[in-house]
Formats: sequence, structure tokens, C-alpha cells
Amino acid sequence: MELADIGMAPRREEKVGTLEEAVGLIKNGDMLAFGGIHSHNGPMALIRQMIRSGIKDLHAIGNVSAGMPADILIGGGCIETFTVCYVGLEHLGFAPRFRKAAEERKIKIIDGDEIYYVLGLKAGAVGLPFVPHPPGHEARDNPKFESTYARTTDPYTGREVIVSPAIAPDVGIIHAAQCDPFGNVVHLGSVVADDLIAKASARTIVTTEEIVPLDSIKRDPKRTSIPGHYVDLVVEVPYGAHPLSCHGVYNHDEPHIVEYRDADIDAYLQEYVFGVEDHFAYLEKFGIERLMALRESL
Amino acid sequence: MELADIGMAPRREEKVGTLEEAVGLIKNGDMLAFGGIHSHNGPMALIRQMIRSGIKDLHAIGNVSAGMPADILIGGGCIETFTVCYVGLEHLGFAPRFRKAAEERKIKIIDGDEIYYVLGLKAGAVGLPFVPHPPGHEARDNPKFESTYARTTDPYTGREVIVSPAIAPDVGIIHAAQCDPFGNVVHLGSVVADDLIAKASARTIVTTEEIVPLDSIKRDPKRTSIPGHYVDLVVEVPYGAHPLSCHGVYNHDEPHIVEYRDADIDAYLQEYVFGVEDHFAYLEKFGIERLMALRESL
Amino acid sequence: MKSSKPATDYSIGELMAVSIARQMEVHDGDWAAIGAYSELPMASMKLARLLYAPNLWWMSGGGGAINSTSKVVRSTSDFRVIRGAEYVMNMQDIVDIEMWRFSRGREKVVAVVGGIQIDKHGASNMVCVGDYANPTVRGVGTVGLCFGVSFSMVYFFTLHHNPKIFVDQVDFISSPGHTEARRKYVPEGCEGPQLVFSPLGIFDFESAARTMRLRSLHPGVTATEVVEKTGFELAIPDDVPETDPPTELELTLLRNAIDPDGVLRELRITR
Amino acid sequence: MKSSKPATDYSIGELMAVSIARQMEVHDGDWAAIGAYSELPMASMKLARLLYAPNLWWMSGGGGAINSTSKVVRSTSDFRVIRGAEYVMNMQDIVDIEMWRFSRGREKVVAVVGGIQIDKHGASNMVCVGDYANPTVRGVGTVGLCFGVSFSMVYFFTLHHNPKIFVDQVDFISSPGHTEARRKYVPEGCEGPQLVFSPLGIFDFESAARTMRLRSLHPGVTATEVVEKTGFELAIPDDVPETDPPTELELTLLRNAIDPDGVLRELRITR
Repeated sequence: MELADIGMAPRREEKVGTLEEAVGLIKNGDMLAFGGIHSHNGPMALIRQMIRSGIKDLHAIGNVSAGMPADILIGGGCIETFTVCYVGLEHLGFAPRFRKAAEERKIKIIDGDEIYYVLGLKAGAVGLPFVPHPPGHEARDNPKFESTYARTTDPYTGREVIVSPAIAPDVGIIHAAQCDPFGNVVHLGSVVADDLIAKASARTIVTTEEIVPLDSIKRDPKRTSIPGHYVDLVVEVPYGAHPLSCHGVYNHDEPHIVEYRDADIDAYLQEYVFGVEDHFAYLEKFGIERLMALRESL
Repeated sequence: MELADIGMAPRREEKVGTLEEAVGLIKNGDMLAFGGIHSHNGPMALIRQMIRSGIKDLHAIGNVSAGMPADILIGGGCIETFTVCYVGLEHLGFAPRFRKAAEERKIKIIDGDEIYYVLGLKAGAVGLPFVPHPPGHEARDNPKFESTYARTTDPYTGREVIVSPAIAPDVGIIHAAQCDPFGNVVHLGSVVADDLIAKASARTIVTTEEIVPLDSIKRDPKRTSIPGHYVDLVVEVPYGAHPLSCHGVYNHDEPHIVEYRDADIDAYLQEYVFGVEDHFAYLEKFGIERLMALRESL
Repeated sequence: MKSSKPATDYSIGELMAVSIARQMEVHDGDWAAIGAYSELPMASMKLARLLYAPNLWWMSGGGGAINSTSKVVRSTSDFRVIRGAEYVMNMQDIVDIEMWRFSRGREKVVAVVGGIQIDKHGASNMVCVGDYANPTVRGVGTVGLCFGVSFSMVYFFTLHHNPKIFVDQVDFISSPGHTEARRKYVPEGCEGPQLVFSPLGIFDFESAARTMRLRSLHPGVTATEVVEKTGFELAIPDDVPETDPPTELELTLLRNAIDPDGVLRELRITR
Repeated sequence: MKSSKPATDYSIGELMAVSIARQMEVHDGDWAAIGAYSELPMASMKLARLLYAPNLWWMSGGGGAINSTSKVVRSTSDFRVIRGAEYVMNMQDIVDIEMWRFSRGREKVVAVVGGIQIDKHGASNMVCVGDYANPTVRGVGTVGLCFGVSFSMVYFFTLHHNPKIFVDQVDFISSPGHTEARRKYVPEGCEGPQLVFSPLGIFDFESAARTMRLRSLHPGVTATEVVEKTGFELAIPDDVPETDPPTELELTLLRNAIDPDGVLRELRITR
């Protein structure tokens, strides 16, 4: 019982909303980070909703190893610039729309490695002015992308050091197994950099398999992977990562990722994005038996 | 069953040792970091063994909020320099031997705040050359400790920024509720900066309430707070944090901390450090009933 | 929401805890940190979330527990504070918060902290009394007061009110007051010291020179007494109201739900 | 410890996995990372810990699982890899490892990774074929190859051996080889590329000019074939041994304990 229940105090506000409201927090031209890694934990339902809504000119900083979420955003015409650490489909090969757009110079690319990405987000989260890199990185092909790196002086040694910028996305979008109505997130598998994305982004949207009650969070606060104060909106979207996995809930649907890879992108988008009314209509295309077969606990 | 059990492969080596072996890894003049915070999770049994062994001239970087562990190391004559973020006894007042040594200028002090401490350890862990600070910190009394900070240029704005050095201790000592024989640590309460200390230190020693089997760790690897590859030696020391708490196992013994605070330091050390043969002889001075009364699960 | 009649029998600690809790109403939806030796603001944060700021996010000192609903204990890093919390920060999380994140431009990030000295412009000092190189009193250190130049706002509380604490100018600037140095170096949005809650009254920095000004007197305290016990010239408006006493509801919550062990009433507070 | 008789029926993937596992014997007590698209080295790490390097610590790619004992799956970030692991790294942990930590001066930190191009000095490229600004083939990105200048040692594996992969000079230096630039910029202790495991043989960089040198030929492969399929002048010693085939024990472990689903035998490997 809360005092709010008997009218003696204001009630805590829930942050729960819809995919449509989530897209409303994303503006054309925003810098966008998305969570997960490779074929895992990407906020795919929200990404499909973004494409359906015609979001444009995004500067995606992706995630540290982006696959289908990056590729479909490019294929859907949402991306102007991509900060690339890795965009590919692991053992399934290159990400075809990313590769095509890059080779045809249809998108602007900023190449930054995992240090650039992770420490950049960390700096962006807290206002560190820049990230000084350890010595040795000068031996790589940094001169080819001077827009990525700059240089300053290490006052302790007098040496010149390579530095990279802080990264502070306008919007971070994340998918996780559980989240309470106030934004407290629980990852059942890898967090990867989802916590950093939430910290660094001006607005953070969490889609989740299941909105759990606050009491579930309080049972073991050490399981909470992202504290809710970083989260602006929570959307319950079962199978919201499909065809990627949601760690600890279901595996990735590899045959469908292959189907996506090999499809004509316009036909694919017509069938699975524009041609379906909403996320549940999308799921109906796969059927309960197939979706249930993907389920697997940790 | 392992292949080593039937002689078909070499056996994984355990890192288990004694407090005496732990002290053997600490040299006079070393830079030493210790884990925990305030009256919690300090590796007190190992610290008493260090004092008993006459370790000298340490540069302690302490923990971010150090209490009795800092004070008794100073009282025991082990410290030459102390990098101070906080040394005190919370609601129990100033740390008397720290205060006396500071006011009598018997120890050298480097004042650094929590950013200096935490980001310095982070940089030390990975070889970042220095830590650039966010703007605004120039408004504090930094000029009074120029030895703490230096300055360089932010190449993105042209502004001068304050920077602090990477911190890479020679030895980190940590106490936690559980650890397996290979160094995988489990904190039941706050980790604070113990994980960073383990990462940044050239040698890391873990004292633990209980050495648990590897299978216990593998049951839920997400509970592991420090991976064992950062750990050099594991020592099982029940009540090894007494009179501080070990989060999730027992509370701090506040009456004894008060007794320590108010005691003549030489008399205290004679009674509780030099006058007892080992850790169990120390515990016998309190008796089982008192020790059991401190126990409390999370 | 102070929906209950004024109480008559309360301690000065309870009055201060309630005053801070009420102030948190303007921070509903914001984020607040307390430090060590902070039983009093710990009680305030809990009371605020129950009555005035249900959307306040707060951190219990270095132990890192967020929105703890455990009973008040004396050490804010005590692991019992983790009970009923929603997240447990490690030191990296804490430092991430201590630095700058106005990029979000939404919630304020505030601190409720103490000091061994607080001066007329609201600078605070935790490092030393006297010369830094040769101190009369060596304090605990620079700790987390780095957030004095990065948090949106800082509130001070003190358990004592005397000229040794309230000094004309601090001997070491852990966190700067409303000075030229702040205006020169500190980013906009970091608004600095707001209020001081002492055992004698509540103070702000709204004088023309942005020096400490009496805002309300606790019941039974006179302006003369405050002036005598303050080590600089305090700004005193013509009309100084009395601090609203706790209500019965606030006290009932404090004593039954928040602090059943009576930690707050046992605090050593001197005027 | 290769205590079992040579096998005769094995796939090229199994031979490569075994070769890498055996090499890990010198890294017993060290730390190793694999990346994405790494079913093969994943099997190697598991085999190494069973037979040759029980004290090896290894990380399964971006999912961050340390010392996983699960069966081989195709995605190294698959959550099933967390089963039987001892710790799960987040990206900050991973980047902390990717950077420099020779301060410990004890264990080596090694990587087993691939590349879309590898050149004669051991530089690797994951970014582009052709001009960076106008590439013929756009690769996946610079990823974690930053550790090419911070890890103690780098091992390469490739699932194909042809002149498009083994080029005279990479079109983009993701990770530098044994060049003047490495000697000028990279700290001592970071020793660079060590061995290359390809479907045709094993290679080192021990020629006088520190270029890629044939170390052993896989059974049935000739030096002439390797030379034809390599896009630069390979150093070839007078005597080149044959790569030791897997033993029955190694194959039994691979097929029953490590990779019961047969991922390794289904790998698309071309010579």
C-alpha cells in the first residue's frame, strides 16, 4: 500500500507507452544509438516502426557490432551518416545494404574502433571533453580518417597523443528481457554497451519482453542493469527483438535473417514492415509455433 | 570429472594461499590500493598482517572513502604517502591517526577527488595516458595542489582543460564474501571500486569469507564481480573484514571501531595486532557469540 | 500535501529532515545524492519520496543504493541500505553521475551535503582548516565535492551552527560558492549552492551580492542568535518567517516507517 | 600431452582448430580473445583448456563470456555461450582489456582473429578493399583490431587461402604488421602478429625481413600450391614439415564434448 492509494500523496508516474510514442521521441536528423550486439538484443520492433514512420537523415552510431538493425535502417532509407565500428552479419557474411550504400557512397561513414565507440559514449555520458588513447594507435591507418581522431599533448610525458571525441546521442533505443514501469531494466544475458547508451543519450527508450512490477526489481536490485532514471519511455513488446535473439528469452531466428539478407530489400520491407499494421501483425506472419520454438532460457 | 583426474591433461592451478604469502607479495615502497568503503569490506585481517610484518613506506591510494583501514595503516607506521579522496570515520568523526599525521606533516598527502581516483584507476588499468576533466573544476582550489593536476588543450574547442594522471597501483587488496580457487570474486553487496582496483593493480590479492567451488561460480556467471584472471592470490579469512562489515555476511562492529578510535594506538596495536599470533587468535578476543551476533544476510 | 496538523513534540533533527524533504518537492523527477555521515538527509529523501516527490531518484552515498526503502541506518554505505533499492551503483556509476550530464536537459541533478566550513558565498570545505600545507585541522578530503561544479544544484545541511563552520571565506574551496571563479569557469546549468539547513534556520543565497541570507528561523530561535553564531555578515530580510514545524503525518512516517530505530533523534546536533 | 594416436579421418576445420589449440599451450596462464565469426577459434579455446592450457582465460567475442564451457554455437555473442562461463564482460570490460595493461608484466594478452586482407608483414584489414574513400569492397569496420597495437600477440586464422586475402600490402591498416610504423609507435611488449593458420598451412613472421614465412604444410598440400595462392613472395625455408594431424583424443573431444552439433565440420572453408 502506498500513501497515494489513499489519496495522501502524489503517485509515482509510470513511463509506459507505445511504439508510436517511442517513435515520437525520435526526430529526423537525430544521432541514434541502438543496443544489443550482432544478432542479439536489437530493438527490432521499434526499428521497424521507425522505418514505417519515415524517420530520415539519422546519424546512427549503431552498437559496437551492428548487424541487421544497421542494415535495415540503411535499407529503409533512415540513415544519412553511420559511425561504424562493425556492421556485418557474422558467419552470415557482409550486411548487404550497408555494403552497397558504402560502396555507392550513399551514406557518410565515420570509422571508429571499439575504443572510439565505448570510451566516446562514456565521455559523452559525463561531459569528459575528449578521450585520450593509449600509445601505439598511431601505427594504424588513422591518417586515412582524420575526421575521426585529433591530437593533443600528454602533459606528463610531453608526447603527442591521439584523441577521439565524446559521443552523446540524441536518442538511445534498447531492448531487454525485463523492465519495470519506472524504467529499471534487467538484462538476463549480456549487457554489452546498453548501459552506456542509456547513460550517454539525451533520451532513452527501452522496449522489453515484459514489464515487471517494481517489487520484482526490488527483490534483487543488483540484477538491475540500467537504473530507471536514465530511461524516458518503456514499451512492452513481446518478441520485440525478432528476428534477433533476446538474451535469456529466445534465440535468434537465423533462417529469417538469411531470408532478409537474400531478399530484395524493397520487397522485404513491403512484406514485413509497410505491409503489416503493427508488431503483432508482423509476429502473425511467423506463427506461434515458430516463435515458441525459438524460446530458450539461460 | 576432468581429464586431469585421470592423468590425461595438466590440472588448472589454484591460487589459494595464506595471509603470510599475501604479505610476501607486498614490498616496502609499493603503491597500495585497498578495497571496500567506509566501515565496509576492508581487508582488515591482511592489513593487520601487513602491520605485524613491518611493511613500510607505502604510497596508499586507499579506497575512495577510507576509514579504519587507512587510519590503522598510518598508525602502524606503514605509510609514507597517502592519496586522499576521503579518510574519516563517517558519523564517528575524524580518523585520528590520519589527522594527527597530516597535521604534524608526518605523511605526504596528495588530495584527489572521486573523479581523480576512479577515472585515474580506470586509466591506469588500461594505459590511457591521462584523464581529461570536464569543465568547471578550475573553480575549485586546484591551484593549491598543482601536483595533483596538470593541464592540456582540448583539440576540439581549443580550451585548456585540467587533467589528472593514470593510477596503476603495485598491489590491490580486496575483501569479498566469496571467491573461487581461481580468483573469481562474488560481492554480495556493493562492489564500490573493487573491480577497478583489481583491474588497475599489477598484483591483486583477494581475502574472502569463503572459498567456493568453481561450480558455484558457473551456476550464475553474471554474479561474478571480478573475473579471476585479475587475481593473483586468494586467501580464505572468515571475518577477515572485522571490525568492518563484509557486505551480505556480517555488519560492522561499531563498538569496536569506537574502541579503536579512542584507544592509544600503540596499546591497541599491541593488543590486537602484535599481541596475537594470527587472525584466529584475534577473533578469539571477541568470542563466537559476539561474532555470530554480527552476522546478517542481505 | 502537508495535510496533517502541526506537531509540537519533535527534535531539531526531525525538523531539519522534514524541511529538506519538503524542499525536494521541487525536485520531483530529479536525481539527488547524499554522502557519508548523512543519516539526516537519508531520512529526508525517504520522507520526500513518500509524501512530496514520488518520482525523485536518490542515491545513498558511496554504497550506491538507488531509492532504498530500508530503515535509516547510520552508515549510508551499510549493506542493509540495499534492501528495497532499485539499483546498486558501483563507483564508476557514481562518478559518471558526479560529472556533467546536462546533455539530457531534462532532470536536475542535486546534492545534499555537509562541510567543515561553509562561507558567505556558499563555498564549502572538507579538506583543511588553516593553511593547506600546514593545517590546524586536517579534514577528510576533497571527496565527491567535485559535483559542486557539475551538479545542477547543491543543498547544504550542518548539524552545528557556529562561527567555526560558517566562515567569511573557506580555507580551501572544495566546492565553489557564488563567486567570480564560478561565473568564469562553471558551465551554465550548474547553479551552485541553493539552501543551507542548519540547526538554527534555513538560508539561501538570494542577497544582492549572492551571499548567505536568512530565509526562515526555526521555532524558538532569534535572528540575533543566528547573527552571533555566524562568522560573517548575514543578509537578513525585514520579515523572516518561522520554519514550518513538522506535521503529525510527517513525524509518524519518520518514526514508524523511515527511522524506527530513532537514529535521527539520537543525532548529536548543537546550536 | 598429444597422448593419442594420429587420426586419419578429419576435416580441415578440425585440423586448424587443433593446431590453434596446441599453440595455446605456450599461453597457459595467459588471456585470449576471439571475435565474431569465430566458431573455429571458439572450438580451439575449449580444446586448449581441456588438454593444453587449463589456466588459459579466454573471452568469447562481444558477448563477453569468460571461459565458457558450453557447446560451440555459431554466434560467439549467443547467450547460450554464457552457460558454464565464469564471468560475463560488458563492453567497458572488453575495451579495458583491448587497451594496454602491461603494467602487470605477468600474463600475455593474445587475440585470435581474422581479416579480409592480411599482408606480408602481418598487417590486417577489416575496413575496405581498394581506395578508402571509394572502396571496391566495403568491409565490416575497424572493430576491435585496435588491440593489434595493445595486445601482447596476435594470431590470425582464415577460412580461405587465396591472393585476394593474402596481399602484398593491405588497403587499410586495421592492425599493423612488422613494419617501421609498428617499431616507431607501438610499445614494447606488444609483439604483433605471430602465426597465421590458413586452410593450407601454418605461417610465421620469422624471415629476416619479418615477412610471412611457411612454417608447416597441412597434409596433402604442396609448397607450390601455397605460393600460387599467396599474393606476395612467401618466405620458404629449405625444410618445411607437415602439420601434425589431430589425434584421436583431440577429435573425440572436439566431436563429443566441444562441438556435438558439428558446427566445425560444416564451416565453409576453401583452399
